[in-house]
Amino acid sequence: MTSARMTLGGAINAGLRKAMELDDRVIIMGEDVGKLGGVYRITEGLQDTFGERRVMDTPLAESAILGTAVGLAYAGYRPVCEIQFDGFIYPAFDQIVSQVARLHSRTAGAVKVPITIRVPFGGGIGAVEHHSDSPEAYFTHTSGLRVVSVSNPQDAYTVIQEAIASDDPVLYFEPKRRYHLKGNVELEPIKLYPAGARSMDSARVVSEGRDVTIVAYGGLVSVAAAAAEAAKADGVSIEVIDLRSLSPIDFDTVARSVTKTGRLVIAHEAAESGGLGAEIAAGITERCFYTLQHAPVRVTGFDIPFPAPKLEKHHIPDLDRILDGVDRALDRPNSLSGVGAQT
Amino acid sequence: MTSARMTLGGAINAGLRKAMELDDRVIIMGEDVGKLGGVYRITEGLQDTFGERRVMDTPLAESAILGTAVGLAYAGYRPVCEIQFDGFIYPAFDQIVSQVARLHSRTAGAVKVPITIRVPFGGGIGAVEHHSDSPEAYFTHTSGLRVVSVSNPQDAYTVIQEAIASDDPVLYFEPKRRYHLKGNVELEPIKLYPAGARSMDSARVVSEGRDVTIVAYGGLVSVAAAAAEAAKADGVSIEVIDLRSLSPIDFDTVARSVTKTGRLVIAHEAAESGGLGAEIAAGITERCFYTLQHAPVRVTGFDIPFPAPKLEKHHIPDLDRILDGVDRALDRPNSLSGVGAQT
Amino acid sequence: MDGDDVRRPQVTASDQSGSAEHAPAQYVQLIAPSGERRRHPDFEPFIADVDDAQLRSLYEDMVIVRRIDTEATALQRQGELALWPPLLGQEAAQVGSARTLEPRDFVFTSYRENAVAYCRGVPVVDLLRVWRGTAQSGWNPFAFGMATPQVIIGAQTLHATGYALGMQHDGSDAVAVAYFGDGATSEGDVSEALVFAASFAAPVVFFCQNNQWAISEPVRVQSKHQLVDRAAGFGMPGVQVDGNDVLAVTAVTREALDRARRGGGPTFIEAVTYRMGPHTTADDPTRYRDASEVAHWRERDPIARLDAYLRSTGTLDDAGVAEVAQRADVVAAELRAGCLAMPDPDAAALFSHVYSEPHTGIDRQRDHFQRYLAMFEGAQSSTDSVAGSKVSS
Amino acid sequence: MDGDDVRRPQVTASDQSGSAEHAPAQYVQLIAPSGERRRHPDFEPFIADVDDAQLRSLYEDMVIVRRIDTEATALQRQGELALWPPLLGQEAAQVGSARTLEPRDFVFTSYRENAVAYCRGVPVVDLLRVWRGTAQSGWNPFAFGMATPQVIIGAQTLHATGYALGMQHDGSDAVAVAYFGDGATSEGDVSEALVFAASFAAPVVFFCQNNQWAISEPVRVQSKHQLVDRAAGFGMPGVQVDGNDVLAVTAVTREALDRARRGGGPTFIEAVTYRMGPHTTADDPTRYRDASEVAHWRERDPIARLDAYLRSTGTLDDAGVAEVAQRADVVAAELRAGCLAMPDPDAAALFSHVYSEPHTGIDRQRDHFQRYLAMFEGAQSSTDSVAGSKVSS
Ligand SMILES: Cc1ncc(C[n+]2csc(CCOP(=O)(O)OP(=O)(O)O)c2C)c(N)n1
Ligand SMILES: Cc1ncc(C[n+]2csc(CCOP(=O)(O)OP(=O)(O)O)c2C)c(N)n1
Ligand SMILES: [Mg+2]
Ligand SMILES: [Mg+2]
Repeated sequence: MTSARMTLGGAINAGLRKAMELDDRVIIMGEDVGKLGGVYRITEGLQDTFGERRVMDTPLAESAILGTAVGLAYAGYRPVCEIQFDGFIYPAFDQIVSQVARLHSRTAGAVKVPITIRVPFGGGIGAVEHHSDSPEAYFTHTSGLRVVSVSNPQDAYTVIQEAIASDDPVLYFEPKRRYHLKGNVELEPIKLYPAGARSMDSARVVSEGRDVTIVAYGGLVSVAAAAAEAAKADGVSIEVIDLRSLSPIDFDTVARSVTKTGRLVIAHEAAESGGLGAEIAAGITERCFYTLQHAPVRVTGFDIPFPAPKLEKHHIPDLDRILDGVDRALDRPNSLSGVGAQT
Repeated sequence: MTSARMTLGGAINAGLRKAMELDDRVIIMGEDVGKLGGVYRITEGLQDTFGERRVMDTPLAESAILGTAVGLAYAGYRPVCEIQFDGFIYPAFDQIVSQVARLHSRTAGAVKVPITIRVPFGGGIGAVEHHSDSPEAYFTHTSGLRVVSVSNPQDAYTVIQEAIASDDPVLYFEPKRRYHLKGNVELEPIKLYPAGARSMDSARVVSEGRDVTIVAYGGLVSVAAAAAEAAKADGVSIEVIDLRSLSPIDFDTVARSVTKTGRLVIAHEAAESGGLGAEIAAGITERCFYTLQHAPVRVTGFDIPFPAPKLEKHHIPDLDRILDGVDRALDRPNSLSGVGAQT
Repeated sequence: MDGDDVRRPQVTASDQSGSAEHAPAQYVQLIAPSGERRRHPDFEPFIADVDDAQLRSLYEDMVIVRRIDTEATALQRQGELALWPPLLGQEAAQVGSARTLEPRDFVFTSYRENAVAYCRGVPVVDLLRVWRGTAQSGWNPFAFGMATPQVIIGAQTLHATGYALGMQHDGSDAVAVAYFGDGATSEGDVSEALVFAASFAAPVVFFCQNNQWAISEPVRVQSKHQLVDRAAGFGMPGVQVDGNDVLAVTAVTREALDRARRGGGPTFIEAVTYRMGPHTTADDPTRYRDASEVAHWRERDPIARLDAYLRSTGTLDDAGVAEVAQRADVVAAELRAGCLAMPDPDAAALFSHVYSEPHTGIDRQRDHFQRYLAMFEGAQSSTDSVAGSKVSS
Repeated sequence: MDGDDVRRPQVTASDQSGSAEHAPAQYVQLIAPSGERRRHPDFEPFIADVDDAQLRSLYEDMVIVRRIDTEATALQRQGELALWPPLLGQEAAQVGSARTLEPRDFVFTSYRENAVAYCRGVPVVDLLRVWRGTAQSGWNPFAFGMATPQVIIGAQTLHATGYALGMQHDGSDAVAVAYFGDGATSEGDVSEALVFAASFAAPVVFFCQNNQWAISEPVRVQSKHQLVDRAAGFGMPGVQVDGNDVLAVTAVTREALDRARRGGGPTFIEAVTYRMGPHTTADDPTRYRDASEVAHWRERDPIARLDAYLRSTGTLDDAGVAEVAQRADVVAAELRAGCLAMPDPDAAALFSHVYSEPHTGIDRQRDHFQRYLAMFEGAQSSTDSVAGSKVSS
């Protein structure tokens, strides 16, 4: 079993390559994915190896990228569509919500839709408008889709392959500001359902702890891990969970942790209202009502359109905001100390 | 002050007429809204009165309806866009999420976007696919939009005018299966911000109660009210709240009620995961953690694409499912009695 | 004579502008409304093999699909269907095109193409399932090379284009065909489908039935120009055909299929026809269009004209007409019987196919729902008020 | 001679197909790359009043916007801007069109139209705000009759169309102009804008800068056909112009504006030009295109050709060139100084304009955020580990 050190972006590239080698029905399509290898070079070198037919530079139209992917799925292909940036997925929303998500259900299982939609998402890179969105909650509220995100090279490598191999449509959210994050990757063949449990189905306990559980995903996992590290000095033991599967949520893993800690902090960059944190808070409150010592705490982006680059540092939860959330969950002095619960 | 008995659909029509009389910058646009008066006749007679310029039958393209509405807003108009059915709003998603919702923020307030988007929504009418969706949570998670729904003729009449008069973009969700619901409507002029509190900003306590709070909106308000009625016989006193404003949520009103009852049931037709119920449950748990006697209970549509008409009766929460939810909230025998909290 | 009189979309001032010249697309008609045969040098070769027997068979299909349509409309009026979208008037466009297809081709339609489905071999009862409300799809798409009806206007044109790309990758000579309406041409998806198809020279035929109306909106709301003109702008051949002339429709579809099979890429066909009935059974067209317009088109009825032509060649007589009508009645009876016998779906179906692989969220909801249903078993004898009230909701 | 040699999009097999004939659109060029003046009977009247002084003024603007572009690119390289989208090579297309507009007209552009903004009177420092990251808009759209740059490809074409409908409703003769790229023509929104504009005869000009590339994709990925051909299909006049010829661009834009003002509806202009630089400063075009192609277009430089023409008429000489260059340097210095002096936005701005009316959700989050920030005031002296760590994040 070989392993290699690579970046998160490189691991996605390696995973795509592997998937294409193993199954010639896997094709990649999107804007600038071919000759250029994508604006983030995630598909670099793939067109050279697999040709223009399997790595297709498409015209500039996201609805068509997804709509033709649906047709390709009818024809037995497994399209991997790249949406160049989070903010450009909305023109494809209709095809995703009304077609990709429903076709299997509509046809009582006759038509499988093994489409993978790769979406670089989130902020932290100082980009202009529409390049830093976190649209995942639109898709986790859409029945018929699976939604995953990755936070490290190993998962990036494994989960992209699992997503492609899945017969269900999968949104694969890539934390673009972690593309350069390096790590060791075991290059073993993925275990496919039903042969074994897939990484993409389960949350991962990043570090164990006793006092508080932090749930994060994508780009915020490393911030949560840093928070856990920092809190140690303060005598606070934090369990960090990387959700990985955003839909369905692996509530078992989260509930197990909260049963132990009694305190939950959820962190994401997306807006608080209606974000994934709401579902996790509600779902965990349902499951752990009697063990929760404090209401689940959400540390998220504000309910504002993603702000101008010079302001994003305030919007994206950072170490301090997460630690402040931990303090809230622990009923320690915090930014809202003394604020009535109902304001 | 005159009043009249009218249907919910008729009240919207009357409200639109009033808004157009008062402000000639109000224009209606959409598919079949002119000569036909809309497939539900909500705009009936308006083109006759106001002409083809102000009641425009547009080509069949939802993105363009919203996109041109944005341009009209630049030009000082107040467009009222009809989306023919809930399931047809997705082609306009990009224009709504990336333009309508963000333009005011993007331009630091220079460009106002007083667009109203009328959307007949929800099931219960035995319609074919894509005609029974409840997409409201996509929009309540979108910063920059206001989202409202109405459940009775009076609110329909008042809130449509408030929405049109608002300088912010407003999604106005019409419970299509209640279009024929009749009621008395006071035809007094609406109080405009900042002159007075708008109906569209606040939740409405439909009926007071002591034991449980049910929060509903749109088509389920009358079901919740019927549940409250039915529960009386059982000695259970239910407070029913019609949310009206889905974004922002009037948490003060809901929290006040839950502080009293200690129990909360939330009902909606949309899928449970990531639905409005998650936000309400999370938000109320944050505000009322110490008064809640039971985790907020969600009674919602399942996490499935809206099913075939002959199955919708199982999917849409009805009286019995809501009462079962009430029993859960009250820790009385219920369908999940004996089920471990964590399954 | 009256052949030239078939209503074509209006051409407006913008045409006359000097800076945007373009040659009008051709208009193909091979049988005039009177039943008279017309010759068209370009398209004659494509129907050289179509003999009177074949035309009679097309006639028979057209009569049968109209009969299905009438019966389904009646079933809706009688409360057996929730809704029905009549194709009355569009039989030639649908039968003429669908009958030219090979089994290996794949069709993606909107909701009005019941005749296309019939020609693809879909059992007639399956046509009713979605309209009776028992399922979201009436059949397995792969069994007939035809996707089930698409409700989102225009979305299927992209699916057809993608399927065609798949055939191109496979090295197959199968073709994808997208059916859509005049209203659909305004949707961004349809233009994007034309862009992708042209860019990749995909083997797809865009078959637009311009039936003059999109619910209450006449085609001039969508376009002041002829819809077929879109084709050239997107870089593909376009042809306008008398959509009420089954022979002409056959010819232009064959030409387009032929091009696609030979690697020549997509074609855009505008079949000029007319929706003689309401948009659906829920619609009242008298609110927005004149009886005179309907009368005008009734004279251009696709079946009447084929009837006239076949009688003129001695292929059809009163007895033949009666015989076909009887066969159609048999199909109608089968349709009705199948409709009435159609079982309601089981509640368990709610969760069955949302995903193709196990899903913890669905499993949990299914479990909870089953527990909920179980409460009502023996509810009559139960004293529990909640369970007891299930009947009242 | 070399005028005919300007690269136009490729025409492929589908053109030759018999069933989709259409006349090629005209191609307007008034000054050849050599600087030689060409005559075009249709468009000459539109520039009859453009004398050498005016051309010299256009020259000056083109030089200045190029200088702005160079300076902004340098600022980006020096870390003062996060990104910059160069317009190098597109000066004639942008200046020629924008300078024909009236103040009452309204412009909706993409992100590359910095020369358009300059011509609309936008202060040069305002061009940098979004690229420096201090704001999502650099200016108030109503102050200059120009919306701030649109990032979502194609979306602004609908806004322009809607604005034009507003002008039509108002009875104004103001015109809306939409600028967009070759890549944008594939987006559904752009086709829908053409549909709406044609349907309502809206006073809007669609100004497509075909700069041959959409990031790494050559225009042939979007279309095998000439983009200008789209126009006729959607029912509006289309004209293809040498986008590197400022005089020709002026002429065709004036013709289009004139038509729109007179109620004649929309026009589609394809300005054939070339993106000489990278897509943005983050792009490396050597990865996907040949140096020879760039060299080919360098010979068709829009400024060089106007320089040649103006010298040939005696309007410009070395001294004049130096004088203009000096003025451009002054603008560049102003740009740089303004950039470096630009203040960072205040954190309070986060919540200021999400809504225009009070919003309880925003109020609450603003309040919580202020309390959070307040924690860090005097953090240095605090022993609280949370507050104390703010610096480290
Ligand atoms: C995206 C979308 N928008 C709106 C509708 C509502 N709708 C159903 S049919 C129809 C008109 C379609 O007209 P056309 O394309 O000409 O087809 P026809 O009904 O004439 O066959 C409309 C607007 C829809 N189904 N999908
Ligand atoms: C909806 C959308 N999809 C994708 C992108 C990413 N993107 C930015 S610029 C660009 C290419 C645009 O090409 P073109 O329209 O020719 O304009 P140019 O950059 O050449 O001026 C792409 C794909 C985007 N901004 N918006
Ligand atoms: Mg039609
Ligand atoms: Mg370009």
